Amino acid sequence: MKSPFRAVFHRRSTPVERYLTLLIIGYAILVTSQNPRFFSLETVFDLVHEGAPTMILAVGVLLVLVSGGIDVSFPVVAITSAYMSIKLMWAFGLDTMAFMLPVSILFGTILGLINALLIHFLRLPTLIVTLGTMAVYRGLMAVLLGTSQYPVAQMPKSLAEFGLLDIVSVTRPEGVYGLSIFLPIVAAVMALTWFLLYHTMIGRSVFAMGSDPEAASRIGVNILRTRLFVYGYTGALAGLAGLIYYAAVQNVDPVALSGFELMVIAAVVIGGAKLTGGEGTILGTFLGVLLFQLFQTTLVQLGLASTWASFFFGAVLLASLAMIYIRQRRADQRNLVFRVG
Amino acid sequence: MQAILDRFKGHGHVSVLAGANIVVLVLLAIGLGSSFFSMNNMQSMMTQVAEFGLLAVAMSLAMLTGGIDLSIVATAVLAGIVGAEFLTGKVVDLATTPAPVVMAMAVAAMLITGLLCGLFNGLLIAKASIPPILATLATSIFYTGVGTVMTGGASVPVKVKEFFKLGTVTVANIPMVFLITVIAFVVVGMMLRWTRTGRRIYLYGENAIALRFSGARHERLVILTYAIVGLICALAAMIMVSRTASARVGYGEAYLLQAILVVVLAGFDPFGGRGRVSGLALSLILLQLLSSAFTIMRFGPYMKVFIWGAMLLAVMLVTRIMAGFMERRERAHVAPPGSGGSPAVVEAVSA
Amino acid sequence: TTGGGTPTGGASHEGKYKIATIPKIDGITWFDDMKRGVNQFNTDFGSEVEAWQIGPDSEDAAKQVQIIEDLIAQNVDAIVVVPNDPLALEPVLTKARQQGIVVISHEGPALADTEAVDYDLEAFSNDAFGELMGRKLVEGMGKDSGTFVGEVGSLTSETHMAWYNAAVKWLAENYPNIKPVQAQPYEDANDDAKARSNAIEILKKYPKLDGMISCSVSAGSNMAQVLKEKKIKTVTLSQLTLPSVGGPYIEEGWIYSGQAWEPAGAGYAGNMLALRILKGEKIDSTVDLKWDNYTASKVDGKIVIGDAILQFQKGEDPFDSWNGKWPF
Amino acid sequence: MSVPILEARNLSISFGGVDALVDVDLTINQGEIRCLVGENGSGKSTFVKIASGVYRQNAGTVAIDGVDMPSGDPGAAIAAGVQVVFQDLALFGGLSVAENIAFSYMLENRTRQVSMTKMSELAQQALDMMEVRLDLEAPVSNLSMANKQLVAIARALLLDARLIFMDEPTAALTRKEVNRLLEVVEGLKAKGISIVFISHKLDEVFRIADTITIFRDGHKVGDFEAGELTQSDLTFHMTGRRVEYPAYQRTPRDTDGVTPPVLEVRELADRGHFSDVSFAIRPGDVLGLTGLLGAGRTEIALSLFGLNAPSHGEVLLDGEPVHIRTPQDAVGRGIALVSENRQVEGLFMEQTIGHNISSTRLDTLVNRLGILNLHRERELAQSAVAQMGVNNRNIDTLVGRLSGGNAQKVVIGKWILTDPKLLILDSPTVGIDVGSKAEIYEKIQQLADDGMSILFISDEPEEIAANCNRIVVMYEGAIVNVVSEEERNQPNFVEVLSQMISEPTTRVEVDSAAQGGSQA
Ligand SMILES: Nc1ncnc2c1ncn2[C@@H]1O[C@H](COP(=O)(O)OP(=O)(O)OP(=O)(O)O)[C@@H](O)[C@H]1O
Ligand SMILES: Nc1ncnc2c1ncn2[C@@H]1O[C@H](COP(=O)(O)OP(=O)(O)OP(=O)(O)O)[C@@H](O)[C@H]1O
Ligand SMILES: [Mg+2]
Ligand SMILES: [Mg+2]
Repeated sequence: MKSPFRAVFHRRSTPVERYLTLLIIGYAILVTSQNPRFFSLETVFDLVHEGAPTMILAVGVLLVLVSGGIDVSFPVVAITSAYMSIKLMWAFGLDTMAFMLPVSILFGTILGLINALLIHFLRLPTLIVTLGTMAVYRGLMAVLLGTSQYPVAQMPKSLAEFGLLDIVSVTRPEGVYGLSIFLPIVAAVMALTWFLLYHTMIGRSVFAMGSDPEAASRIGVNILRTRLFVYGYTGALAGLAGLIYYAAVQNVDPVALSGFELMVIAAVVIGGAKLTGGEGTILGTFLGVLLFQLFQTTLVQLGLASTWASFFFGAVLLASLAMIYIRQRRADQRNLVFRVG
Repeated sequence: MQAILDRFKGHGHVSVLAGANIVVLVLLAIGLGSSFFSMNNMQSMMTQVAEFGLLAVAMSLAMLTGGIDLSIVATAVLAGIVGAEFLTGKVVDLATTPAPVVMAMAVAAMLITGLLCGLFNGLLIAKASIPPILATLATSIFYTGVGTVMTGGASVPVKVKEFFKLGTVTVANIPMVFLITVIAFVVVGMMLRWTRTGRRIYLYGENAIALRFSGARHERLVILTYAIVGLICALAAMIMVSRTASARVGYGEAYLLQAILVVVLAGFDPFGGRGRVSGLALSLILLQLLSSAFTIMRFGPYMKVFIWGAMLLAVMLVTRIMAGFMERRERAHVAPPGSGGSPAVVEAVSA
Repeated sequence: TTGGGTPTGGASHEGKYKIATIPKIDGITWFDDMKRGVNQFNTDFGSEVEAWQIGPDSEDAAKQVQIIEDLIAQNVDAIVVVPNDPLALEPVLTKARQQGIVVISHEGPALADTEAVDYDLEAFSNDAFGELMGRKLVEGMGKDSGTFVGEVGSLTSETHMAWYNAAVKWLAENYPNIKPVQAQPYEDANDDAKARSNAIEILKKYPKLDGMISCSVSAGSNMAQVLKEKKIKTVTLSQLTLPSVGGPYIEEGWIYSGQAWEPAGAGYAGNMLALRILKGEKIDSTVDLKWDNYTASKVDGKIVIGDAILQFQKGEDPFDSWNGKWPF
Repeated sequence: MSVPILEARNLSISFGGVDALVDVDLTINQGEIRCLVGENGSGKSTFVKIASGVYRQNAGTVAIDGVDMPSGDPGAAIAAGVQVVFQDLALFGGLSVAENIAFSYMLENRTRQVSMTKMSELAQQALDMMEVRLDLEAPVSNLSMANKQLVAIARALLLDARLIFMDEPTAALTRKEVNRLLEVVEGLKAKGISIVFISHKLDEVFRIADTITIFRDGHKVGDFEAGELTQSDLTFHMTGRRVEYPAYQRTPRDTDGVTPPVLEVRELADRGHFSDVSFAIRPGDVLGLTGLLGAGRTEIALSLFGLNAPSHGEVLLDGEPVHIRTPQDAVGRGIALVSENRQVEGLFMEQTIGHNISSTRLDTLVNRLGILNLHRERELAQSAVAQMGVNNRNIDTLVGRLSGGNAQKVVIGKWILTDPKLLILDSPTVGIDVGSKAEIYEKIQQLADDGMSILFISDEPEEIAANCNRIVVMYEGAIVNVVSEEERNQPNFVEVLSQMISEPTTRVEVDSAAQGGSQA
């Protein structure tokens, strides 16, 4: 008999997915026991709105990890592209998402493509290359465009309104809770990425390149093109996430999200993506981000100061990593695979 | 010819850095004049380079093994916090305990904390086979978490005045903290060059599998290396605490990426096995010269960020091009057919 | 009373006095406005001083320490600094003073007890600022019983806690039935994302909340934003805010009262104070720092206190006269 | 005559110090089966990789259908109808069998949208061509060597390739599987497809080749019609001399039968790798361990070296039962392993010869403080280099610059320095020139004569026959044949041994080479 999971996803669930699901359920029960109001539709709605930018960024990170790389420049790409699109919007006086969204995505794509080209031709660890581009993008933008912040009153009207757009809303005595427009966007991003990764040749090439770049290139996978796709697509997602982030927090801050890169990578890694490439699932990524988001936002409900967030998140990350890699280590020992590092 | 090329491969980067230093010094002498070379400014630069230099050398050790340590700053901060707990009188009564005793306890506490953090990293990497970048990413979040929980995010003030003398005291006009860093560099440099452990670190970085097949305790080596990294971070913590008379989560976060930058700039191979402490020292000096000059020239902070990033990319680009050039040189150099002057007697016959 | 510093400059100084101002971070609205004050000062006193502002790109005390080290080496005459972590700067500032540099801190009253500064400049009395927050909360709630929540940047932020405690004390004395929901205020680390998630969680945890006193800019504006999104009109906000951030919420009625001080003024006054000390002028019990509301700053030990509280609410000046053209 | 499908002119390439190909011209015609033969490391695989665009040659051109191909562009070669079954297969372990087979096809056909069903159909179609059944959904990493080989071939078949390179496709296959594969190859030829077939098994070569091209040390020796050559001619051209390796004869010792053997292995087993393995090695023995690729020989070596904990059985050293848990244990007990993969497991390519040699001896080169005695280190390295006859006596040369043979001498040298009781050599002459080979044999035999015990793993019958006084033949993790010293001295033994290896399931009688009952 097929498990319900299998019936929906057409594959077996990974151990990491199972363990994360249990962890999240356990944590939700714990929080609910402290504050029954946690177990509500509002919580879900809030999570959607707050977690949307992180989720989109995480999908991009997943793609990079699957391809066997690591990118730390994406938050800067996100913010830079979004900020740039807003500046341009003012220059042209077109206060509409229909202008900003494509422009931001386009800028993100371009910055991502630059990453890809440098990675390809410098033949250096992706971490080092993106560390360099991160500094260059950030510095260049600040020098060229300035670092003025635009709080809600000064930020583009359409962007501010977009952040508050709901597809449905429920009115409770305590207030109105809306299901943000971000939900279909995030869902679309996840679906599109899933489709690209599993049902197109370029997506399969990403897996192939991640699991063995040498073999992939020998059978004719165009490594440069695959890299351009990976980093370009990740950049596009970053451009999208940047605008959504501004819309969500209702504040345009050109130095926001600095230091966020390692957190997002951590969330994706918790979800079972391997640094060695070729492995990682969208569901796992989703669960990792969900857990991250829960720790960020619900410690208050447990009566714990928010100072515990890093502690818990770090501990879960360690446990996750230990689980994934000790398993791998055992398998390697069994199969007599000797690995570096 | 081949030997010269080989030598250049080993030392080339160091000579390029030395050249860059000289050029920058000359430019600064012309541009900023004697004020830049005043005793005051020299001391200031030495003081500044001290704590960051230690973090950089810690990072370089991790990179020599082909790994990376993203937790250096978190480790230093945690060690600093633990030490500061002593110096603030939380653990021992300052009124009844003589200051030197408190200071000794604090320093010991820092070193032990650093060592434990490093050991834990090493265990995760060696015994759980977690890639260094992920293991130390996780522990950096975790150590920061521990520090935050311990202090509630607050600054822990140092109440033992003698301790922060360390940060300002000079010996023959040279800041004490700088001397500590120089000693650390010399010790690490000698360890890498003259000791079995140092040799093995290079071998491990070059080819961990071959080292394992050579019968070396490769896992113990990794643990040892990261423990040393943790210990050096604890030294940095000591300097940090003495210079700021306090310890706090979030201090020096920017050092992490800077440390990676300076180590790569110094010619350390991110894949491991290559790099020299002398190169690292030159690279640090270069960065400090520029950094101080930028402050004097009143460059905004983002301009600096941009220049650092551009420098990193440029150095990598140049290295890449040089490597390509070398490859072509090698190919042009045609080796004699066969395996060379083998003394074996082979009756070669033509087909 | 006099400050602890011995003026080193005096009339015999050659060339212009070099005064550097170091903000917590470069490039944000608040410190851009402070830069306006510094530049204004540079223009006004251009004949005798060279004043500029230089700051780090993130709120990291380590970076401020480095910049100060460089400035010391460069022999500036005075340093005006808004410390990220006053304690962490104490040694390097002490060193600066030992080399004869005049040091003025802003928003770092703790440093006034040390050898690290000549004076600490405060825009106003923290007690008064906190009391005003409490008073405005009651006014906005329009009743004399209820609950409120507090939020600060961090529990260790000296000024935030001083305001908050003053407000709580004033409320306890005058309106004992208006109570905080918990003894300690929330913390947001001055981070918008954190402040926002706090706001959401607070509303979930205390559905019957009547008011909020926020001492960090992020806390107040994000609460206002969340109230607006959820259309909750029963929570009165009395808080620290900047007109550019909180202005629209005040106009729309989500924030009842905002308080602040003008960063440009603090920058100007800090530089002025440094210049007076450099010129060897004696600092008496009051001092004129040549900017509105600092013309008769009180000197209390090593703390110089202006009278520069800005309070804004709808229907009153200066808020109405700004009319959407927020100065900072 | 029509335009040849492939025409290579003046191809040259070198890696570091090694000239892998020198000025090679080669022409392959439509519908022919061309066999490339040559010793290990003579450049066959390198030729394949250049022709298929994987490597960029230093000089020379490759033309397909008379059109020059861009150098280093595998895509272009594939588009021109060139397919390769690589020696190391180049499969994706994590992906399914179906996807591995269908991948190139979909790339080639510029499929955009991937459907799992379509993929399975394609894969099945390819497997049907070979009449093979495999679980299409299983990840390739779970397959046996032979099955992986089949997947790689199926992948090439699926693309209506016009020229297929097969680089040692039969190395891991049994005679039965080989036969089926050769039928497939002949079927392809019948369809007009050209095949370049690389194999060390000369009987296969003679069976299917139209033309045979011989390589030696990166040079092409010549093209020969299959009919015009005998086996011994072929060997002669490959090696450049009549191979008459002096056969190793062990001198009987007084201690024989008195003291226990240096190494004794009793019923050693390791789940999934080998089972019920027993043998003994006395001082002066060179025990040959042979069999097809994947027979489990390397696993045994790793178990003896502390890198693969056996699940069952006993290992005795000098009669004492021991548990060897780590390589340190092994080295401490006097065991040395010259491992199979020289570049990955044996050498630090970017380090000097000196540092490579001393890597096994660092513990004895330090004082109590852990400080290295650099002078002593140099002396040791120098002596090892001299002893092994490494051509480059400068111990400051980077190992990566040495040729394969000299690099291997460095590896053996670093182990001989530790003065082991038991020396395990896993395929020590793969990829090295004849000269070095002879020298290494000589060294091995001399060491054995001096009383060292040696376990010699190889799949080359000539080499095993010449160097080992006793031989164990394995297949799929079990011992299928044990050859005693007397049996080995029979004439014709090399052929008998080849047969034992390639027909492991058949009992081979040594004297008559007649077939007996088949084994389970
Ligand atoms: N990528 C590489 N880097 C360095 N050296 C290489 C590389 N590829 C091949 N070589 C060297 O080139 C020479 C020829 O190797 P090649 O693999 O072509 O031989 P072969 O004839 O296929 O041998 P075999 O029968 O063992 O497969 C060998 O000395 C080998 O070590
Ligand atoms: N029946 C099998 N099922 C799964 N994997 C197998 C099987 N037989 C062999 N393998 C794997 O195939 C690989 C090749 O085997 P290995 O090289 O270790 O054998 P060997 O006898 O040493 O042969 P050689 O040294 O010639 O390669 C190993 O990783 C082994 O685990
Ligand atoms: Mg080959
Ligand atoms: Mg093997």
